[in-house]
Amino acid sequence: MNETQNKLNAALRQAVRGKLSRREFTQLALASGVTLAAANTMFASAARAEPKKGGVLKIGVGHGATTDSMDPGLYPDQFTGTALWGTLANSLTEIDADGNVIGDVAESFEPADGAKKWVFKVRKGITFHNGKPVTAEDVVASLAHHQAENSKSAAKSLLKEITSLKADGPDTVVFELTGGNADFPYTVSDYHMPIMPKKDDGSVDWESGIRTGAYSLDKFTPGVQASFNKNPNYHKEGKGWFDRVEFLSIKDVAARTNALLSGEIQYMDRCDLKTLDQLKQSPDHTVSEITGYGHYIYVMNVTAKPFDNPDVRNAIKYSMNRDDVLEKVFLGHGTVGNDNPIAPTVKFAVDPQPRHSYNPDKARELLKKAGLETLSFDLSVADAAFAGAVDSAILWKEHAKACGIEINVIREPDDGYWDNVWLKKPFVASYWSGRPTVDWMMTTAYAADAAWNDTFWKNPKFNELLIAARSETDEAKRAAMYAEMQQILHDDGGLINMLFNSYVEAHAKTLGHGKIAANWQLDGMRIAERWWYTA
Amino acid sequence: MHPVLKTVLQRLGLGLLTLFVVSVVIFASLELLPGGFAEAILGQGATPETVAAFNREIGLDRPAFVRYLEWIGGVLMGDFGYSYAGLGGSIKRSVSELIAPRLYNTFFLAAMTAIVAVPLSLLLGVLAALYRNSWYDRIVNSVTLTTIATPEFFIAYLLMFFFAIKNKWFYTLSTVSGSTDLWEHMYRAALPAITLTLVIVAHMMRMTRAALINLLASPYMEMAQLKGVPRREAIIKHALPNAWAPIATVIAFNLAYLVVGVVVVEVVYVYPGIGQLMVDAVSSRDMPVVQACALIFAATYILLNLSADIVSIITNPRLLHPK
Amino acid sequence: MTAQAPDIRSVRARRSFFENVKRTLATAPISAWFGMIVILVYVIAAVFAPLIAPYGEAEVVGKAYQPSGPAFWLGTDQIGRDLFSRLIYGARNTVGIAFMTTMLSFLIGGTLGVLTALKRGWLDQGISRIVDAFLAIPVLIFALMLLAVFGKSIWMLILILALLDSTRVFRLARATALNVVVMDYVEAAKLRGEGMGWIIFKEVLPNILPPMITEFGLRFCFVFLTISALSFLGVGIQPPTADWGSMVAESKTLITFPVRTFPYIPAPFYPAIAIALLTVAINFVVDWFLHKTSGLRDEL
Amino acid sequence: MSSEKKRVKGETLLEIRGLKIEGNSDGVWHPIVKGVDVSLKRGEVLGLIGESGAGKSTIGLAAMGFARPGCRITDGTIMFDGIDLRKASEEERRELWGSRIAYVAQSAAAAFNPAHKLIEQTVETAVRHGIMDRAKAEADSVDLYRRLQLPNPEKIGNRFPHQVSGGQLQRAMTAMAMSCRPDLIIFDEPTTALDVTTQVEVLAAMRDIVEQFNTAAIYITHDLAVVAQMADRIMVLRRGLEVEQAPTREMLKEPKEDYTKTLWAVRKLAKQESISEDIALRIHGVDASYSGVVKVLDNVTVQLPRGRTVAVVGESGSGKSTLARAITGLLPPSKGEIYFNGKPLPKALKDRDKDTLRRIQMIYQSADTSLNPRQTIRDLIGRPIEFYYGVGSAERDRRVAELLDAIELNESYIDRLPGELSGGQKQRISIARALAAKPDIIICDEVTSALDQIVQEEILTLLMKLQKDTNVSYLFITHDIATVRAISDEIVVMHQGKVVQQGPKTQVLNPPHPAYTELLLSSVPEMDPDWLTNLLAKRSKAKA
Repeated sequence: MNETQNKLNAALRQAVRGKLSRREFTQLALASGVTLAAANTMFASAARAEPKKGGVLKIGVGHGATTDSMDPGLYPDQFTGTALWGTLANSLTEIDADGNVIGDVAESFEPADGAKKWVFKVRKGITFHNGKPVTAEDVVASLAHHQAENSKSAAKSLLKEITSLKADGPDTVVFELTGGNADFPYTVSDYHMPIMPKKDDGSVDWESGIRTGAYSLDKFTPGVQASFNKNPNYHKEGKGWFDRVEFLSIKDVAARTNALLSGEIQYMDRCDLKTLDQLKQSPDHTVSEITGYGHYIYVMNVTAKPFDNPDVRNAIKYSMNRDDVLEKVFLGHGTVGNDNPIAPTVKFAVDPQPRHSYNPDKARELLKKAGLETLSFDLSVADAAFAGAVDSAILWKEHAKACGIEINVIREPDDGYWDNVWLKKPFVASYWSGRPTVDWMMTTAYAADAAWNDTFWKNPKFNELLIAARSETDEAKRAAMYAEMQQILHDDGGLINMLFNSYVEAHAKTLGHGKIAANWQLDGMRIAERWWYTA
Repeated sequence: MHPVLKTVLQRLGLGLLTLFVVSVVIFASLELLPGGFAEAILGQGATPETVAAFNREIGLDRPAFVRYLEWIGGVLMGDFGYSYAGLGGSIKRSVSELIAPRLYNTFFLAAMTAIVAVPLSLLLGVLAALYRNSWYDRIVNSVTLTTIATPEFFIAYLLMFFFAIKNKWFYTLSTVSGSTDLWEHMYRAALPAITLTLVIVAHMMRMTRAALINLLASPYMEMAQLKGVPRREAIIKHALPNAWAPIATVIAFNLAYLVVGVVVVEVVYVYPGIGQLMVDAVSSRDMPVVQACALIFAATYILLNLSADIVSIITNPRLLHPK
Repeated sequence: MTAQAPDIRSVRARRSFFENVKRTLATAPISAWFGMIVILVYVIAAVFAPLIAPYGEAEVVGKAYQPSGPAFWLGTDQIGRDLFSRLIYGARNTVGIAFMTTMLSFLIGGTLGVLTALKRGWLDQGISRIVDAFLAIPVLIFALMLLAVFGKSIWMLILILALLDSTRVFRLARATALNVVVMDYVEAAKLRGEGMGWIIFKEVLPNILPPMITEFGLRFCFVFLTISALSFLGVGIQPPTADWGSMVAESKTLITFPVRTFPYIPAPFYPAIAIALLTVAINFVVDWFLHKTSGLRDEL
Repeated sequence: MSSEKKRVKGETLLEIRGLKIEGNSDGVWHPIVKGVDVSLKRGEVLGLIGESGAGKSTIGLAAMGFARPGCRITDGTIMFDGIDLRKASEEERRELWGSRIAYVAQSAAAAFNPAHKLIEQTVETAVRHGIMDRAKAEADSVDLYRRLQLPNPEKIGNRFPHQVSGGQLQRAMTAMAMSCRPDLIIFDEPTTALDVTTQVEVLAAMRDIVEQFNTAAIYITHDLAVVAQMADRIMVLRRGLEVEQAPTREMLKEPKEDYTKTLWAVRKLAKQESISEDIALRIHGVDASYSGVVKVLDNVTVQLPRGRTVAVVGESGSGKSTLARAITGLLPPSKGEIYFNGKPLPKALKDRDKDTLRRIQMIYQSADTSLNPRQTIRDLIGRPIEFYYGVGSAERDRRVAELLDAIELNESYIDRLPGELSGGQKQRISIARALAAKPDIIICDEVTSALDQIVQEEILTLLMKLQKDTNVSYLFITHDIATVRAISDEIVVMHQGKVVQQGPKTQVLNPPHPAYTELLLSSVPEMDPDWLTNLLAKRSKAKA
């Protein structure tokens, strides 16, 4: 269905552009099992969805702090990400709505000798907001910014694998890597790495906010708002429709919802699932729901007792009724996880078997196998990990009882959760916003030497495969390797991937859009350039 | 004005002392807070080296008391230092410029509320004392009680629902910036102001009533009655002048509350006030900002109480004209 | 000789305690009655919560947000726990915690207040200065910090709120005590050579009780309003403990959605009403108490 | 020039018939006034006399058609100059109040609004009722101040109540009452709070002014001698009923009713003085001062023989109470020594051992402030016993019972609170509490001045009886000469912190006197209608 759906969408877009007649479209639609009526309405709404230039888009974002900085290395969340990257800037590459990497500032990119070397070509005629053309020098400076000795950048560890980074002529940048990495283009699509103008002293100018994006910075008040004006000579065709885009930091979800209802903003992220039904009934608003890469997990330290025993680990995996949690805590907004951190929409994702669904008998059996009658342990949670971490844990506690597992839920302070609990306590709630590639995800959190290996899981086979697959350019082989890795992690790993959360966001009906990307919230954080007003 | 002057100076002295204690207390509890600025900013993404880089830059690697002394020294020079955020970059954010607009907003809202709330509560209070146990009294009492009794944010949301969503008379968002003009600002701040008014009027009105009623029993009120002064005039002319002291105190208390206690309302209406700034700063461990906010809050509190004391002096002949 | 007492007095004197209570209650206005009954109900609910509540406190018994019906009188909450049961347990937690907190704060604040009023001098100065400092820091934010420092266990919450609150109690206790310590019977006790303990607890405290009790009522309300505010800001009483404040905060977004089908009342309203009702009730009783002790009559 | 001759009595001004008033104590209504008739002619002064609880003030206020909160007039008529005050509306009454009927309260200090200047409050009524414009009213008040012999009448109006003395305030209040030249003034114990010497002036001033304007007045007091000076006619009240009523002179000559006679009797009580050389307490050249500035005691030397009573007499501010504080150690003397049973007494309270503390006990003026209202009789009397003798509760209760018996109080009172006792009973309790310690010395600070005269007598007799039984010494601080006569063996007269005179009772009370003693003694009102007149005559002669 998903496949045809995409086809249909594509067709629709053509139809709307007039490249496809209404009849042709309808036939296509019927062919793919859609009723005539449905097809007509689809066409009609699509026609209505025809982009119009202009208008002001106001977006309410549930993040933003007074400490937010223009330094891309420090972008903590959606607010800075969407406003200061997705709206204002571009990286070398971009992940499109279907999860493929495509060029952005870079026109093209080529691997060499087993993906150990990558050559990026800077797009012709692309300029900064101040009119200055973008050169390879700027690109190098922008990325070097994160590599610097005393860099505080979150991307620093991402770029570790780069051994040399140099400009080869005005529009060519050459990367040399420690080992082959077929997915390197994905890496440089990260929102921490926008391309910024180089200063004369060789360092990069991140302060001024001069970038290459579809909109130029008007005003940025950390923790309050950021506003942007259209960039008339943007390098992408048919992107950036609005005259002006404003981001408001509205941390209180109720306030955010009210602002949307009262029409003071046209778009909000992170809807309150509790009130979604009411929201859906609002005549002039639409709720969009995308299951992204992000996943809510509980991770155990596999080096600590009793979690050092794989059977115990699996018993615990079987003791959670994920459907019930999804149903009750997340009111069905998300996709049940199967202890595999790779989202279904990611390339090479598989669904390992047997699925870890609620099964008290299996759990007890595994416990017995581990020589245990009952099991009792502390679970440290806080909603700082992910909204609903506490409720889910409490619900899980109930489920686990039936499996002879006594979970002692400890509510930790939100403040400093990531410093004092995560990676410290043996069993904690955690969250990964996900990564666009298997390699990236695994390298970040499950490789033996990963900085954030929050399960402390070191599986030799897994790590070999990881290295091997990285430089493997044969798609089929890679797929196989990745499949095996995911299986190993699923069977042996210390993570309980409860579910992939959906980005539940709401917007005014007057807004139009194409297929919504799944890699980040707010249409891959690039809503400002991808969406438009239909009326 | 001698006794007044004396008290003022005395209180100012004590005030400074208090400020000092406050700064120590705040600094200490900040030091105790789990995690530092770096961890707070980087969150899940914190790695030892980045954290180290941060701390080196901010100077958090030096002992606490050194940092405190430096800070207090700066304050004495009138320099509140720089926010940790943006340090190291070429654009430092000085605490004062960070706070100034927020403080303005907070005071704006406070003033707006006070202008309505204070006279209103006095009026209601006097009337309630006048017509004690009348229906008016009972109704005003119950209503104010209920407003006291309901969580602020609940009231806030209700108002929002009725006046901004059901009938779009006001904005749900009170986001204002330096560029918003006065009227716009007032309009945007209207709902928060109403909420706060509801919250504090209750308190002030009840205290006014109580203060007056306490005096009704005093012999000179009976005397006034026996001199043929009608009750209304008696209360206004004979009771009120003696009730100012307690009333002033409670007003001061509530005004202080308007400045320091409105975080919740700020959050609900997304009003960029200083309360939210401080909460943010606390959660991000931005010490200079927190300290500055705390001092401002403390100072406000002290000054308001001082003025309350002054009022009670100048309205009390015993203190104003000693024998 | 002993017949010297005028009638009124001897009449009163011959009355037994029980009769006194009965007479006092007889003179209570409706508002006070209302207040006392409400409080009584709450207390019963708090004490016998497990017996009254149809379901467990944190027990998940249904689907999320079921409307009220025979199964769930007030419907269910965001993860399908019975609202009615939570409300009842809420009485236990909210009221219990608030009560303990207030008690503690009065113990600390009251004792210190009286002590300083008696001793004066540097002790008075010192404590008063510190108290000033604490008063000058906004409760909410300070509580926020302290809770972050010491963790959010209920006991910490109680302790911290009690400490912050005791500063205000201290103020009042000291002020009222200052009027009592000048009384001859305190001087008499001093002349007798009594120790501080006796003077504080036997001579002074009993005599500043009326204003203190009044204040107790009010502070009690403030305490659980503070708790609910803290819960709103995400600290405060932690799930799954049912507490009205957090119950309102948890489902706050429901407040701003139109109440459609009549019998359905948005979840947050119940706890909010519960809080409001109790506060009003307490204040009614307190007002009456004040009125009695202040010796004012309605005829005035 | 004895008063009633020159007074023109007009037709009846006030006519009260069958007045009944009830008072509310926690929800129950009790009769306070049980049917009283009062009639008053223009220019006539009626004295209402009786003990507390007699309902005299209540009647006085009722004469204005006013009942205090918690009181209600249930029956009877109140006709003022043809107006039925009970039927009259709030407004009508308010029209009368201040303009035609004025009220002078007992404590001027409390009855003046602290927030306004005297002149403001004096002219208020006149201006309100539109009787004269402000300027005129102020001029008039100044005139009244002058007539009432207030010091610099032009200026005093601009002062605040707290800035003038009690006597002056009381006169200012009279001026306020007079401001509209009312037909009737109610004086409610106007001089009770004043020192005798001040009282004389105030009485004189008030009498003159009512005579000058020929105002009718109801003068309420518990002090016969005072009322004798003021009233043409006296009505004796008891428990809300009239006992008897007669022109002043008759009443003084031969009271008919026994109750009235008992009132007279109080004055007869007198102790047979006896001197002793066995000194229990010797205060030697003691100076004392608060916060080291004003000397409140100036080189005071007093001796207290064992088993005897030394009365310390003086007016407020004479330092007599400070003397007590010095002895008890609450205010350590800055100079001089205090010898107790021959040994020097540690100056400060904290330096004294339990036994010393036990041996010196104190009884206060007002039992209301000296008995903890929250403790039962058992605790109040029992505590010293436990504290000093460390006995068990059974033994304690036995002793308490004894003491109750000693103070002629029924054992059944043991579990009552002070609030449930009458003034006299309370004072007995404080005595018992002092005795409980088995002290050598009891300092009595104005112990009887807050009590009715009959009760005073009882207390004094009790004290004397106890002295016989226990041979305790009293240092008896008082301002009331009658009391001094009653119980003292020796007298110490104090004035402005100095001892003016000291010696055996007879010697001090009989001429020749030092000037101040003279003034003090002569100022004590006597049961003679002409006393005041004569005294003033004598004094003016002395001045001339």
